Amino acid sequence: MRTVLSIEELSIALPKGADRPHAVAGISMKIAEGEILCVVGESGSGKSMTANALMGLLPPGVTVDGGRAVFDGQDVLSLPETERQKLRGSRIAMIFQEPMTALNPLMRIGEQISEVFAAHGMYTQTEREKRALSLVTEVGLPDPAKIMRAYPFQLSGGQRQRAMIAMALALEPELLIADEPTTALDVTTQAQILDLILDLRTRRGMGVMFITHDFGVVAEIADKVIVMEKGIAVEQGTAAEVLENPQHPYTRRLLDAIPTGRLPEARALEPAPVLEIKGLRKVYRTGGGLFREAREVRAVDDVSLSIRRGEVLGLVGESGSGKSTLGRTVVRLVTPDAGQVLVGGTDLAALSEEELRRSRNKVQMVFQDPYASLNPRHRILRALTAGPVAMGKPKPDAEAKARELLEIVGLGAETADRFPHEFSGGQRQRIGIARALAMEPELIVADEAVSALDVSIQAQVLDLLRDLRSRLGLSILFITHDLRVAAQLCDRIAVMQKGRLVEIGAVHDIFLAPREGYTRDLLAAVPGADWAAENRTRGFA
Amino acid sequence: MIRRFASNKGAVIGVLILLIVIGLALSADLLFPRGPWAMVQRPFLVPFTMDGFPLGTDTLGRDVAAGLVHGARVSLLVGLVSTIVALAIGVPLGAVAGFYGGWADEGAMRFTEFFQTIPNFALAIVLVAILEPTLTSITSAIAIVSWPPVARLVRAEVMAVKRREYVDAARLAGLSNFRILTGEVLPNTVSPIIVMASLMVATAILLESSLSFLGLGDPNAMSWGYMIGAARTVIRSAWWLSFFPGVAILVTVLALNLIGEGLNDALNPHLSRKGTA
Amino acid sequence: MAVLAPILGRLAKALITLLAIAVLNFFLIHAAPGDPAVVLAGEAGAADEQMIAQLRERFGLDQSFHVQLGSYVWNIVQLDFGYSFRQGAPVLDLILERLPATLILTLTAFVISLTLGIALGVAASARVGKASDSVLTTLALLFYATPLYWAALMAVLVFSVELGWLPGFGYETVGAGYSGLARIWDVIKHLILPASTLGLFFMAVYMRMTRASMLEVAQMDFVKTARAKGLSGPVIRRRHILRNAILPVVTLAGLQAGQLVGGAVLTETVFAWPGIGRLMFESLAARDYNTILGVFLVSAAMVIVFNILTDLVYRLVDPRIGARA
Amino acid sequence: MKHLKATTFLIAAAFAGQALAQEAGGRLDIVVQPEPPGLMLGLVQNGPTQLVAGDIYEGLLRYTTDLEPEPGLAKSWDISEDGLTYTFHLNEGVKWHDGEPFTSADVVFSADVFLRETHARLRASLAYVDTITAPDDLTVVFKLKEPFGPFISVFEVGTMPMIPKHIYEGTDYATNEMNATPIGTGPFKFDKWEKGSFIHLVKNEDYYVDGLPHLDEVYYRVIPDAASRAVAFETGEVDVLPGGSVENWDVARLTEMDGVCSTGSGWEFFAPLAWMWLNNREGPTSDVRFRQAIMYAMDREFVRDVVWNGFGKIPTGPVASVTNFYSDGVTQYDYNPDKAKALLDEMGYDGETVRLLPLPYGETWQRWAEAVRQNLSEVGINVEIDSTDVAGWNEKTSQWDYDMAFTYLYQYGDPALGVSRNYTADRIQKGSPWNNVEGYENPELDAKWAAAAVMADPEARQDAYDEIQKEIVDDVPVAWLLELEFPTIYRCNVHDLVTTGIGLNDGIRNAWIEQ
Repeated sequence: MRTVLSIEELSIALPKGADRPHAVAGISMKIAEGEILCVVGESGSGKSMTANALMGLLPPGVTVDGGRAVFDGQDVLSLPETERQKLRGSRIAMIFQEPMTALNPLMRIGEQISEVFAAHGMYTQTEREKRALSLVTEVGLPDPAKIMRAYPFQLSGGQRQRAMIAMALALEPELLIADEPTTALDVTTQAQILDLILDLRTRRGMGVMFITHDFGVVAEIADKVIVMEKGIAVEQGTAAEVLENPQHPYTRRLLDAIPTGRLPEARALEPAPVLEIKGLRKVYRTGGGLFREAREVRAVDDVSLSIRRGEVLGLVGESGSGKSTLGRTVVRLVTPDAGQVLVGGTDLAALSEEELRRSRNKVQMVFQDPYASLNPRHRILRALTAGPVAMGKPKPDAEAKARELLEIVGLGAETADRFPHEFSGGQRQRIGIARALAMEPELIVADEAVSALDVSIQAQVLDLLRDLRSRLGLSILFITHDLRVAAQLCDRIAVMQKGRLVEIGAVHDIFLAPREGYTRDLLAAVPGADWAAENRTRGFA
Repeated sequence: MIRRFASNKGAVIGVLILLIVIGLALSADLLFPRGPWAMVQRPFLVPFTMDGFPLGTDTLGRDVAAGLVHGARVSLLVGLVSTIVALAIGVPLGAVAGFYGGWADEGAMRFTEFFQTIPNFALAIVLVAILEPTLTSITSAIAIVSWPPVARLVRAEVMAVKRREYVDAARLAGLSNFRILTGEVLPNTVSPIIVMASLMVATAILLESSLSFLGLGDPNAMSWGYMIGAARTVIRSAWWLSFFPGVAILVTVLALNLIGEGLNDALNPHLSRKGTA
Repeated sequence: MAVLAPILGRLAKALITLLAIAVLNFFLIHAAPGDPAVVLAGEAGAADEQMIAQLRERFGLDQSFHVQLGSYVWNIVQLDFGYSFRQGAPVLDLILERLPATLILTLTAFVISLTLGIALGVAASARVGKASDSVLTTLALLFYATPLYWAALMAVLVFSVELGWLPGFGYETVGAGYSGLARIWDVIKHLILPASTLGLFFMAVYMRMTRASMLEVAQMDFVKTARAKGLSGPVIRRRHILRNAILPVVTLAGLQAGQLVGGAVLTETVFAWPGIGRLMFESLAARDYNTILGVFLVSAAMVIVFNILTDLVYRLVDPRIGARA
Repeated sequence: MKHLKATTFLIAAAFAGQALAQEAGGRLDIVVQPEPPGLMLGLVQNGPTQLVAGDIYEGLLRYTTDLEPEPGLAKSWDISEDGLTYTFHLNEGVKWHDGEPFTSADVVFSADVFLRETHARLRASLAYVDTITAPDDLTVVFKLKEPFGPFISVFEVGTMPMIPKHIYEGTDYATNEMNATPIGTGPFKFDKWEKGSFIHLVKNEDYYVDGLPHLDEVYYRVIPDAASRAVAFETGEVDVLPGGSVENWDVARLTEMDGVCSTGSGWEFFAPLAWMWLNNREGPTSDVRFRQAIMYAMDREFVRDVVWNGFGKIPTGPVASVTNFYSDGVTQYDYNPDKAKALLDEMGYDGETVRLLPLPYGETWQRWAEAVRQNLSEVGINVEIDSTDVAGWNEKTSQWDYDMAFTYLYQYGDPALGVSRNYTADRIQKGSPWNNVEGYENPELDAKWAAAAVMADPEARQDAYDEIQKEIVDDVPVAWLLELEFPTIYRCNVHDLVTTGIGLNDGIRNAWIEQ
């Protein structure tokens, strides 16, 4: 097979004052035509930098300071800007992570695709549109003619990503660089996009550099893998080699970290429920005004479930399934339209503002975004004591408790006097958990609590939760879009779709004998599912 | 943040200029104990022609330099106070509107729109004319016409901040709405407000001078605008009378703008002018 | 309907606002010391009770305050702006007589400042960090900080008095009897100085805003996409960045365009431009109640009209608005 | 003192009459400030209106620069020995601008019907009139109740303009739509009024004086900003700047340009005298010593020389030096701060703040107020300037809500017309800024004023007024500041512009341009 791209000893220098001198330090790789090379690494590993360097899209201040990237016999890195511009989009194409923002909001999809031809001065306007249309069809967008005229905001995330791909394919590039193209998508959509890329690869025979942090995805599509840590390629080889017997400890850590779906043993639990949800409904009306009729979205549609003391219930669903709304209703950040939320007998949904404030401590929440969940202007101590103090706990006690909790979540009491910006994402999540615990709640709602974290960090936080569960007998409503994560921690799993509760049952039942079609789809869509399955069997063996 | 500000050359220059102006304003009585109105020399003394009167004298033989220095006080005072008052109206209104939403928002915004629909400058003129030109009336007039943008800004900021998860956290901590608004939300909206305020002071100074120019200045308070207003009829025969105060205004406003932009870069890097965050 | 509906809603609100403004101003202006009768009597150089009484009666000032207010509001509802006894003409006529002048002035200033401002803003952002950029931004800052009336005076001194290139004031050469093109050219010559001094400040505003906005949009992902497509710098700037960056500028400009109409008092005074700003100012001094109120209503209406226009433009440029609603 | 030379030259020209070879034709651009509220001189008599409408309307008589009556619409007149009967003989063939003939009927209608209702100032004089009759089309007879010395001075166009009976009789004068297009007998006809821009008058082709007027058209230009008005003159946009239309500082500069002349003449009839109302009712100003202190504290020469660029004259008392029956046999108040301080100590002034209300007529007056404040504060009087606009000024003065207030008034050639009204107790009436606003009460003087007004014999009147002036000056009911002089600035190729005691107000009929 002919080599499309070979990178030799590429290093990329970061501007002064950065956490390290080089984003990428002397990495080499080869991509042959029709081959998919997965570049795996956690955030900050320099994998995206490598891609941008190839495209000549490095942010200001960041420069290539060594190595070559030979594409079709010439070193693209040393080409003059005009030459590289010719290459871009025509022979090397790229797609990005955020389909939401990667398209110009004010241009029709059709325009944006045919623009590629225009950029390289090819074909007449009508010809361009014809080709754009065929591309839209090829990437499997529904009703192509309509999509051509549509604006980005009228498309779903998956559709936008397909549009992006259509753009990238326009001039049949020999090399496609995909920078985390599926990370922002739901599992089912992700599966479709992955299939699309695989399929195109075989049909077009182009080389693909696929950047991801998810070994599941790697298992799905990779021919070859290169693992990066802090700008250094720690391991590379065929997908099989790397996945089956990783050499480098970092790779191993990553592989262990990714939830393999090895199912925990079912635990015995006392029957007493901490939370009972009965016939819960929440409808969102948008717009509505003098001359406009309101639009309705049934976010939570007649949901009933209960959580036993010490139980962890996983609430799984794709974006828009209403799982978050349900969670926020349980803590009464959202007031339901109908139904009850019984915590230790009291119906939170029915409480008045004042009563609610007094019984806030019953249910606490751990939030998704570690960077938005702590007030940047308050010291950690204040974040942890504000609640208890408001509940009438004397300040000294509250502070003592806070420091103790910080120890428990593994940060150390002395951290209490620091500001949030001094902590990493994972640490912040620990603080978030400590904050929740400080209120001595009966139930904790964890809303995508680990989704924003790198896999290795994710694993640590999950361990912490598992540990707390057993030590403090915590009851947790664990909301996530990631079935594998749910499998790690939960006793039971509830699957939601379009606001309705589709299926609820013990982890084993859900994973091994799902009753509902939708659940099966979800499971099938999990990247690396088959591979994971093998592991599982090995796990039981 | 201080470092980011200090690294901005313009901003530093602005601060220096402003400090000088403030210094002069404060030491006005020491520098010119006889005050700005004393007729100390023959009228229309051309600048740089007589020691002790570097900037010449005006139509009544009053020392222009004295006028400038004493005027700095008034101009700065009007600019500052009117801005503070404007903030005092705009911030609470915007905060309540943005935080509680619903009818509170609807009402507050109608009110704001209402004031934005009346032509600002015209309204200011009418107000001053009605209340009759005194420092108080001028200041309040300026404040009244300049609070709406504040309200809108604060509203937008509050709406953005209140969606942050730490606000939810505060709710779950059982804090009262008021404490959440004042303790969690508002403190995180200050930076854009500070930036806006610094620019508002500048605009207020311009506004005051414009009013004075139209003869709506306080005759008992020497201000730059008042000097220009008084001098515009002799602008042909005595250019310096309107030139120096004009420059004073220009420089001060310039300084404030530079500071404003500096603050903007320093406090809101994400929407920094230089773009590179 | 999709586009019109919200507009209708706004119109409804607008009318209420206008009425409120009428009432507020009525209170304000009647709160001022003195009344038209006193002024007129005063100017006559001699007066006695009889005369003032006559005048008051003629102006309907002998009625109680709420009666006056009531009848005024009622007239407004019927689109009757009342009669200016001082000028001896219906207020509406007076205003319509002056409005064109103001519109010509402000709209020209507006168009000039907007186009130039955006153009320079784009230019500056394209050379960000370079010398030419700092020159442009500094200039903008200077204009921004210069008192408008002061710039106006200077302009008259230089271009009209010293150089004698352009007429220093007025709307046209009085009694020159020009017609057709000659007249238009004459008006344009008179327009240049006031329009440019008035435009200067706003040009600075728009330029700074465009520049900032361009730089901000340039950071966005879709710009990276555009580059990945192999588009050239200028094309990206024009087709992708500018299109998005211009929206906030347009909005602000729209808001200000309305304000300009009522806000040109200074320029109109310095350049003796016979517009409504001056009409307002003079009527205020003369306590010509109906006229002031009339001008206020008209200029407020202008603000509203421009806001709605802006809204429409926005909807045309940005597909998302209409859909979200 | 260039403008003085010009003055003498002009007066000479006025008498030389047709001596210079006048050229017909041409257009004159004159500044009018502020824009007049209306042009119907019978209804509105403020300055700008008189300036413009003085060319459209006419009175029975005109007055020379030393206030001698001369023919106007009346070609001759005689006064009976007892001073009770005034008979006027009108010019033949006078036509209104709409072609209707002007007759004695119009005079009777104007004086007896129209102006009695609308013209406050004239009404005061008409109080002395018993009957007005028209024996024939060209004769009018005024019969007085008692002799009224100044009566011969009331026939000037601004005081008694002739109103067309055929247009106004039986209508509501105020709302008569002809007010918009005034009809008079004057040398110029109203053509067009662009509000905010200009008023255009055109030559009255069949004016009853042959060869007059010389000019084809006159533009009265509205330019709101004083500085712009100066510029307008410099750039040649306008040819004439009437008194007070540019700030004094510009006067000096403009008159030094070549081809530019100026004259202080043309105000003799009005003899505007500026003073400060001193509130005699309350506060420090109610104490005569305080009032005298003010007179001594003020450096009036300084103001005259600096603020008024040397134009004007320091007054000795209530009567302007150009007005009839002036006397300088009075106490002189020279600038003397020490004397002022002494008086203040004597009365025991406690430093109470006094409000000073300037005249809102532009920068000159503002500066003047500031100068006075400075003068007073230097002798220890705390002054605070109370700033407001025209409306506010009228309100405050006519409602007596002030301590000291600037003003200036016309004297109309005779103390009985323009002076006594400010000092007699019967003229203490709220609601007017033109009467005895200061609230000065002095019964003996009141009697003397009244007597002097109705004396037939000029000598006797002179003595009476000498006495009045001597006494009143010691009381300082108001602080007399300056006999104002409003120089008219014009291009030297414009001749015979100012030929009468009311100057431009009726001057344009004789004016001509040397090409």
